[in-house]
Amino acid sequence: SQPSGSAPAATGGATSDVILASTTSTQDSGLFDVLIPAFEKDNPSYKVKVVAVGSGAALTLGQKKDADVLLVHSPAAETAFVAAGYGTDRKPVMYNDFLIVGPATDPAKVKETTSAAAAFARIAKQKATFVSRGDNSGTYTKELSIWTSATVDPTKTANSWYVSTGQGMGAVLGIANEKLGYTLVDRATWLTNKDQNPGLTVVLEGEKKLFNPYHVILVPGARNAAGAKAFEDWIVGPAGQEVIGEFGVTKYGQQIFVPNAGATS
Amino acid sequence: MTDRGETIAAPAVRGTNIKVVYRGRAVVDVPSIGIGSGETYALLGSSGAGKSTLLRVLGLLERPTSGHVLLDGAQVGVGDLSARRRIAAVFQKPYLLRGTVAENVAYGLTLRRIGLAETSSRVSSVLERVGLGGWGDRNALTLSGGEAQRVALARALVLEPSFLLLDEPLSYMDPLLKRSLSLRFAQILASEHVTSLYVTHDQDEAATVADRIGVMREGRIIAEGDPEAVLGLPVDAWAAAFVGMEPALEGTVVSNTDGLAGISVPGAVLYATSDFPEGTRVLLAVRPEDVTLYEAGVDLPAGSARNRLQAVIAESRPSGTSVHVVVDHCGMRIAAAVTRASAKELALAPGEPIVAVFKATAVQVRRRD
Amino acid sequence: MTDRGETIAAPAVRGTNIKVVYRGRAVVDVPSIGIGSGETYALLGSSGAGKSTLLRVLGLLERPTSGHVLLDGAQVGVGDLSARRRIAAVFQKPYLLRGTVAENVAYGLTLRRIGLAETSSRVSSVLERVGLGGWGDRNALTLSGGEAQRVALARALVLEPSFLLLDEPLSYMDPLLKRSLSLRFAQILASEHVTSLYVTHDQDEAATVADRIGVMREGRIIAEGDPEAVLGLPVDAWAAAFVGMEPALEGTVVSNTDGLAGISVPGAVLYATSDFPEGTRVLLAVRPEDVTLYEAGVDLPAGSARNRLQAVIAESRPSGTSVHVVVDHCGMRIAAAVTRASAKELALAPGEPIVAVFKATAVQVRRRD
Amino acid sequence: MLRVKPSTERIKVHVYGQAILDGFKLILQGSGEIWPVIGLSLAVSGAATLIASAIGLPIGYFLGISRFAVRGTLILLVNTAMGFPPVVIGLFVYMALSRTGPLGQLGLLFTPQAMVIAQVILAAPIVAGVATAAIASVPRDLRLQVRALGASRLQESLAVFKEGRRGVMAAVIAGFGSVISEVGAVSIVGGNIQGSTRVMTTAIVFYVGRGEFGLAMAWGMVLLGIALLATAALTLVQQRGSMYDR
Amino acid sequence: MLRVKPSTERIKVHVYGQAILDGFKLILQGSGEIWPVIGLSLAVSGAATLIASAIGLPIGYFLGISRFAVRGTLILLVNTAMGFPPVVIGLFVYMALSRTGPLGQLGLLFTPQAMVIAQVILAAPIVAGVATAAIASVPRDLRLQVRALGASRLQESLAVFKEGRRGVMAAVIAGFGSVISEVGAVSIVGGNIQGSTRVMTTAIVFYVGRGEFGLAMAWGMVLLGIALLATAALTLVQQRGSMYDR
Ligand SMILES: Nc1ncnc2c1ncn2[C@@H]1O[C@H](COP(=O)(O)OP(=O)(O)OP(=O)(O)O)[C@@H](O)[C@H]1O
Ligand SMILES: Nc1ncnc2c1ncn2[C@@H]1O[C@H](COP(=O)(O)OP(=O)(O)OP(=O)(O)O)[C@@H](O)[C@H]1O
Ligand SMILES: [Mg+2]
Ligand SMILES: [Mg+2]
Repeated sequence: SQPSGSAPAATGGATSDVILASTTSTQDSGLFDVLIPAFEKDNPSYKVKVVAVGSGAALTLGQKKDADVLLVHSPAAETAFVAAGYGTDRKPVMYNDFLIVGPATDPAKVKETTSAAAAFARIAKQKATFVSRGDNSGTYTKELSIWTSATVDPTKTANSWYVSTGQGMGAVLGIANEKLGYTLVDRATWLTNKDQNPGLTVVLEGEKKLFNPYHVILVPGARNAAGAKAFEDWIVGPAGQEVIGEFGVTKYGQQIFVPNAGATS
Repeated sequence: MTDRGETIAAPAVRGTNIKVVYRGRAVVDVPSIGIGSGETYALLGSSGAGKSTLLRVLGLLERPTSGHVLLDGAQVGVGDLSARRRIAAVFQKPYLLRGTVAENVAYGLTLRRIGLAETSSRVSSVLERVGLGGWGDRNALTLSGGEAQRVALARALVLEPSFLLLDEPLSYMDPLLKRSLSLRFAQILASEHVTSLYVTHDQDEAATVADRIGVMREGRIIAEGDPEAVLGLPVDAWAAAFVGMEPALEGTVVSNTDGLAGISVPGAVLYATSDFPEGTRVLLAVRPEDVTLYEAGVDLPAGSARNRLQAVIAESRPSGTSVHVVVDHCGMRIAAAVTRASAKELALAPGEPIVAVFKATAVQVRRRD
Repeated sequence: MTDRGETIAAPAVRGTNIKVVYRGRAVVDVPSIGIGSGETYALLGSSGAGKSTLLRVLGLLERPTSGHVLLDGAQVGVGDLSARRRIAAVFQKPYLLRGTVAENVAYGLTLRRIGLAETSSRVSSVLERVGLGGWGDRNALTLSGGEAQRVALARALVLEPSFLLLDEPLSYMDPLLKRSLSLRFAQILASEHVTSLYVTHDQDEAATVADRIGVMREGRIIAEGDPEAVLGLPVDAWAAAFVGMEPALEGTVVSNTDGLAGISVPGAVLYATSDFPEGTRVLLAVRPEDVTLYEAGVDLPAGSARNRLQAVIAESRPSGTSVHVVVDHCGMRIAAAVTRASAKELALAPGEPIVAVFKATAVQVRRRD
Repeated sequence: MLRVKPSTERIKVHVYGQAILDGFKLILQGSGEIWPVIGLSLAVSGAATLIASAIGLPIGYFLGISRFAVRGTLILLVNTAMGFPPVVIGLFVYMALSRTGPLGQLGLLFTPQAMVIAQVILAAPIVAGVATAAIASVPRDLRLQVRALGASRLQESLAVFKEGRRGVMAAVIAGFGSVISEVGAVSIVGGNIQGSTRVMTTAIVFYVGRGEFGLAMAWGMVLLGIALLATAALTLVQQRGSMYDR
Repeated sequence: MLRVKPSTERIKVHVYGQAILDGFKLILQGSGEIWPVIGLSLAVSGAATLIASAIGLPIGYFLGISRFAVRGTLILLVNTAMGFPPVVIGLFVYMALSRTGPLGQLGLLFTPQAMVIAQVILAAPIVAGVATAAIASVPRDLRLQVRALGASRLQESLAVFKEGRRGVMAAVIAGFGSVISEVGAVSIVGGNIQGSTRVMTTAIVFYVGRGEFGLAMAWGMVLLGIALLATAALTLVQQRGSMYDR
């Protein structure tokens, strides 16, 4: 059901803008190219404007109330954000998963491992090149948590094998491809960037630790709170969930995001 | 110093207590200068005397360190656009704007929003006047020195200003142009009642165009008056050298018959047309071109050349197409300009005897205090 | 045209078939010009005649459209640094570089890697010579017109070039400086054996410094020869007007006694010092400054002024400090320069009778073909 | 290192061509977003260049002609501002325009106006800095001459601009060049919102982020082409009448 | 809209100060990465400016003095190149230096050298474009005059550069300003790798990406300070002897 399909904010059929701050990986995957038109078709009084930045920056936009609604994937930062009162109504939307990719030759023999922690430990032990996002992205947060489980602190010692770039996922894949290194990547970005990086191949996937959940969060006191609420309601509702579930199946032959509204976060 | 500027009823342009100081040096220091309405005032002076600086000040182009400029009695300044629009100046180094000759000449008219038709007719007529008829479409930056200077001239003349400032406007001109343009200037300036300040190094030019002449040295106007007086009777030794003469002689009027004064000078009595009564102490001088030299003992004509001095040659040096000879009579020095041809015939060795002849009308006289 | 350039043994500088074409107009078209070693060649000519352009070509500063320049017999071009380093030029408009006066003067020496000590001593001595001793530290861009021109001069002189090009170097100078500098030039150029090309508009200056004079008009050299011949006997009506004379007279030698030739002209016989034998058809002229005018019927002295013509005034006009009078004797026109003072005494109304007197030595004669 | 044979080289170079070609195909098939994006780029950069010139040229004029004592310091400031990082400018503008910032009420964040503001701040010092040098190189004699012919202050400044036209236009061109190609500031304050604040440069970065280098390069070529046309127009003004050069 | 009281305004403005202050604290406490990053920034941008000047100034000289027919076209190209988007330059250099690119064997990608290469390509047209205008505004009379005093071609060009010093230095300053503040190209070819290719601008973008705006602005201030010092040095050269202005 879309209870707030006709928002009070929209007067006399005019549209009002809803600023959605999201992560670059979501935008780069192309999901918004189908998701937003679908939302706007169902809610003609709103126009969604996507500002795609790193998860950290997206949260900051929310904190400064420059965004009305957030769609991010950085669970630990998100809970802190909500706890600090910057966000409300955090709801799961969808998930996909992370993959570990690396050179086809797989010098650290990561393919022989079955867990992400074991894989990272092996990379560290072999001093195989690992390219890190190094930013505040959800991916980086995930990477750090894996290093913690592997009981390795790659940032501490001056490791020449650990390349911290502070760049977007696409760029990081490029660097890994060039430097014949490993990296952690979300499935959506991997699928869209695979062809550009022929030197890389998936060396580990499907482990529970690599689960990558996305949540929608409302910004209290937002400029367009009604529109934000309408968007949240729609994306966790059946219409939004259906679009997410079907996205990418025709193009990549596989589901890229798995809708999971209603799951416990 | 003949300060006739003071006595002119209402000078159209007037500077009072003008002082310009650059780096502690007073480059111009002129207590008073006035140019009468319609008058052409020529400014002569040595290089670096401050002529161009004074011209810029009077043209409202530079604020003097102190002093005021008055135009038709009203005090004006560099910010005074309407006053400035009645003035036009031609500088020493012609600075032409990028563009054609016609664009350059039309520039001032365009500033004044004169219509296109009038502009183009005025431009072509003034170009004609400076001898550049039909040159309108030429690139102004490829002109020769003299051509450029004429364009600069045309650019100011076309504005028909009521006060015209000319800084050595003919310095790059050939003699024919110099002659025809300076005559034309004299005409234009007189007939169109233009008040003008004319800086030049050329005495002939000054004599042709000027109603009054001022001589500048080291920032000061050291002599001022009508052309014949200034060029004929220098105020001091420097001014004498500057106009190519020997310093003035000192004498006393001893007789005066119907305006022909006899003036006693060391060893002789000279005659001059003057109204000074007997007993007046005077300064007198005669221009070298007015002095003729004859061989000693020659049979002189009975003509009107009253003054005949038996003298000896003191020095002689070639000076362009003529020879400058200084003769000495009892310590009294008089310069004569003789042609090269005559010089060849006369014995001009120092010490040789000679007769110097000049007319009473050629002698300039002034009261000495 | 007296083409003495052709006959000089080995001109230090030589241009052959020099043609410069701008936009289809031949601005310079000189089949041959040569300047002998150590000679000073003065170039006179009307504004826009092509003097500066020819100077740039001979100074290896501009490639002519066609033609060659030879320095000491060897063909040289604009790319020839060592040849260029033997030449120095002073342009019409002094272009000073940013910096002090001393930096400007030292510039050419620095280019030649002359040591600091020598540079500074040469710089201060040349500044002294142009009357700017002690001005080394002044900002070159705030100089007056004449000061700037002297710095430009010093900048070239300090290089002690073997070929010196001067384009109206004294145009901004006051008469005192003009006189002293042109004399100094004549000295320096003669004593230091500098070959030089001297462009000027001033006949006196040309006469003072030049060994030879060329007159340019519309790209061509229309007259060339020693100063007295060129300035005393113009080749055509234009050249006559240019040097302030009437066109030359045509006559025939009717007698010759010991170098004193009697030449018959319409209505009279004139005398000239000349070796042309009886029967020679000649052109003759006399400079206005060499002609004296007397009232008709005056008792003339017995002196050496052989030529006495009964004439009438044709025209008279003031020309600077003198008056230019043209007299007519049987359709034969002769110009005379009289002082203003004399002019006042003489009746100069057109048609009035007058006596024109000039010496045989003042008459320039040339064979007419 | 020298194993590579020429033929291989050729193939490698060929990679560019193919990628760009593919990119162009995609643009043309593409969402039809091409014209709005180009239009916005030109509108934003054009407006910013205009405003920056309106601010920078007078500053350049006064710094160029003046001789007062603090002039050196001011020129230093302008020159320094030429090295102002666009990202930092973007941040400042963002913070000013943020709803919690001093100008939050204006609601300009993530709009083309915000991008213009950031680009003006970016370009004005460049225009001013280069123009200062251009104006200072116009001889004082020119100003004296036009004043002597009756030019008012304004007419005098116009004459100076005309005489220094080349340098002044170089200033405008440099300003335009810096904004049309800039991405850091516009992406922060504009947000690179599709159909609203996406310009050519942010589109390029977007495609680079997606790893679609061919598309990025194709957009790069489009940007270059557009910049070429715009600069050609400016250069024409700059070179007009260069037959009259001193 | 007018609800906001002055006091609130002040508080809002205050936000900047606090954020920057916090940022500085963080930088100073921070990983000690500050000096290497500053050093690398200066080294890369300095080297790039030097090389770009070595390329751009001679080009500017020849375009500035020449009168040949294709000159207009060449100036147009240079001016257009001034608007070359850094990101596109970065991409091209990236593809050239990529393992599969024509210069892959050199192994320069993600090294400071690669950043210098990209910045040179970026800055050289800016230097050349501004210098062209500066050189063209030097009157031909100067060249004639120094030649008449015996200057060789080289000495002549030095005199022209000296006379056009202001504009020429403005060109160098504009070039330096464009590279020291540039981020798009250096991040693509350098990779913003910590301890290896991270420079001030990429650090700023990095912190912006993390949402740490205070830290980013603090870095921005550091960059400004550094740029100020470097520009001050260049401006000093530019203004030296300006007492001798025409
Ligand atoms: N800005 C300045 N700073 C210092 N001195 C200056 C400045 N401008 C002019 N002067 C000096 O003032 C003096 C007078 O200069 P001005 O140009 O008025 O001379 P001038 O009489 O026109 O000389 P000239 O006949 O040579 O042109 C000169 O000695 C000149 O060097
Ligand atoms: N680049 C050019 N394009 C077209 N015409 C030119 C160019 N340069 C010079 N001229 C013309 O060539 C002619 C000769 O110029 P030049 O400077 O040699 O004259 P000049 O004899 O030195 O005259 P002046 O005594 O006035 O200085 C002039 O009519 C001038 O306008
Ligand atoms: Mg002067
Ligand atoms: Mg000339």
